[in-house]
Amino acid sequence: MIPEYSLGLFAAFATAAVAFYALVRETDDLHRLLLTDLVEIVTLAFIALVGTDLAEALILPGLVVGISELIALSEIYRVKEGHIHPPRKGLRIEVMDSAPLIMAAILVGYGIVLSGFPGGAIAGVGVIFYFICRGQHERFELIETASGYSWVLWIVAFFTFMLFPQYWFCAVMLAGGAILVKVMAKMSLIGAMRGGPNA
Amino acid sequence: MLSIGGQDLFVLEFGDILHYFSPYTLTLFLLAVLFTGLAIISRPEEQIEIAFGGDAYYAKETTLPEMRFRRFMAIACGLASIGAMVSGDLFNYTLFTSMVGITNVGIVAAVKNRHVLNAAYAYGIVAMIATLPLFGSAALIVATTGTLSIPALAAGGQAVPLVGKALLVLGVVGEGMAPFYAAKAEMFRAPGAPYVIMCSLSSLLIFLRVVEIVTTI
Amino acid sequence: MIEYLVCAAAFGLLLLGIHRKVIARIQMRPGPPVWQEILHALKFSFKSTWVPRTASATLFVGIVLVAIAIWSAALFVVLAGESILILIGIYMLHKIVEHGFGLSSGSPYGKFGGVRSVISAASEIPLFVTITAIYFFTGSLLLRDIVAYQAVHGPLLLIVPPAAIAMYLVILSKLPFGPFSIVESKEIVSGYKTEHFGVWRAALAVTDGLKTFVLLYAFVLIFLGALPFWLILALMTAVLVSLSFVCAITPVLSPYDSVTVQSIITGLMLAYIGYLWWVVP
Amino acid sequence: MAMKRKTVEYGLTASALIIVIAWIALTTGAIPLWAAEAVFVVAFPALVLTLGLWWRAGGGEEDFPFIGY
Repeated sequence: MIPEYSLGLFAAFATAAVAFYALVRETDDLHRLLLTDLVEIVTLAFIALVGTDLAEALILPGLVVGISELIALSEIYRVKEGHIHPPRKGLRIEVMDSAPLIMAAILVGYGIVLSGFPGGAIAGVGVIFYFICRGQHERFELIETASGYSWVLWIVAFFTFMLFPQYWFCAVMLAGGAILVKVMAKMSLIGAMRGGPNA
Repeated sequence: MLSIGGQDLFVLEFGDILHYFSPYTLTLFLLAVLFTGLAIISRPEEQIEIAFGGDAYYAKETTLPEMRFRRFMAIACGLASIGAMVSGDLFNYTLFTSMVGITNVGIVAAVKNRHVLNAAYAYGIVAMIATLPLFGSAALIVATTGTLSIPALAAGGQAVPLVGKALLVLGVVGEGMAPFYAAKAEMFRAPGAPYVIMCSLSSLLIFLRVVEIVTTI
Repeated sequence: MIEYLVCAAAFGLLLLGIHRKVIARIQMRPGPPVWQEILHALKFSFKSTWVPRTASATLFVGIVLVAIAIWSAALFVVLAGESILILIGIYMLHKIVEHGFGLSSGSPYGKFGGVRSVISAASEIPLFVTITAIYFFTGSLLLRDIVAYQAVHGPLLLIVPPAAIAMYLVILSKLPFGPFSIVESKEIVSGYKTEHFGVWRAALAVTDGLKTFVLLYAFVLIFLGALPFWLILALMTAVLVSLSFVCAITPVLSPYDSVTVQSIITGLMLAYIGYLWWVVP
Repeated sequence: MAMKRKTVEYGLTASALIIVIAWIALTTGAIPLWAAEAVFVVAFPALVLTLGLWWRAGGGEEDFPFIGY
């Protein structure tokens, strides 16, 4: 156990060193922003190395913090560089016109089977893919409402754990489902972030 | 528990999440509450700027939507600092600290001034990078000792690795203190004193708290 | 207890008056009478007072209350022999207060004072080095424990002289007319104090008095231990006079140089801590 | 900004009363030391400010007593 952990730690530190070296070398603002993501992922690797149930609980806030910082900084970059007009439609790939629905459905379905945090991430990727291909009319209010309700359910599950431990199975399922919807909603917002009137 | 900040006054246990007040953390907590209150009830000032090379001067106005957004961010920053002051859990502390980093950027992000935005961006990059040592230290400590509770770490015989402590301080410095010299002085030029003051206050408070944490565990 | 507050503020103002007198005599000027700062406080409290139109009124007034409150609290912390961490927390909070004073008015001079006080954060790090060095020996940061330790082992001034120098420099950087007093140097009028006139300035004078008293009192207690009260007051005056000599013969550094010098001092102190960590088991 | 004399008077009276009450309570042992200190920390700044504002508000055209040496 210990040697494996040390090995992982060594790899993580080495990756961090690479990331920091890249950041020191890079001078372009946008590229530095992209490189910080490299650092964020190493951070998650550090937490994942703990390798217990606790690690999963700790990764979620770590990831949320990372994503929110990334979004906030991209917004600042956009404003400070004066990019206030939404970009023109960029990617033109055939599969994005023909297959988004089935790809998204497969990913969301698989995510629901997994449930919990990784399930949410996979389902979220499906929704992102769908929005990237089709998302002309994103319905932000709906996504935000779903996300809010799922958060409430998550909190309810927490209180169930504390106050009525005998219903733990119900609480686990509730928390798993809620976190699935929550992570999915948050990730799908990234897919929809392309400026425009809603941004 | 006799901690470095004086005799414990009050311990709030919520499941395994623990908050405790020593005279030291209580002082910091009250200051965070006080300045958050000031940020809520004060209106921004009109900063007077002198046009270079002449006698002309003009007042910078803060628009209402900008003020609302920045006040919200300042309150969020205050709440994050309050959380960081009373948390008895190392990971919660690091989480609150990183939240302080984000909200500090947010407080000045609505200012439409290129210098301020540049400074905020530079600071944001540093704050983002600093999450690596910050969360890394918490993960390292939980992996080697098996607990994140500060009182347990203080009482128990587990040896907290020195590198964990060093990374924690480095992370907090990155989130709050280090950008003082690089970017924050520029950020402080932004009008809206009640909100801008939360930037420096929150950095200061998390730094004061990490000194207590590192010497205690 | 309220009498302690009033006496401490008055004695602190007297010390500041002595400070001015000593500086003046070294520079071969007659100088103001030693009670000049007390008179100043009273004089300002009789002046007509209002809030500037551009100011953020709540913060403008609130920060004055906060300034007096934190240093009153600091006095009580020192008197009660509580943790010196609290004292240091309050000392660092004073930077926020200066910042609030400067920025709340909207005046450019105040703003520069506030920004300078933020960049002079380098002056606070030696303070942490001080407490770390003390902690190595006493094993506690409660002031009463430190005093008790000195009753047994002799004054800390002889045990950890570099720590005493570090705290001495920290006090120096908060005194007026010192080499590190960039926050109120004259090219930005009065720095963060510029727009606080009348009663606000009188309250600021009370704060300055309390601050001077608390810092010097804590210095004597931490490094020399428990002594008769009259002797403590005499030693405080002696420390202040030595500080005045430093202030009288050094120019105010430019902000950049001030921060550089303070950073160098911090580096030296960190090296000293590393040395202590190596030597002390 | 003109402070109303009444407001200042109320503030002064309130802060002075609070301090006196806390002081008496402390000397008679009704409240512990830390509670009295907390009261002083809150009330003393208010006392200083309102005192200054009050005697200025009370002044008419008479000379200022502390100007000059």
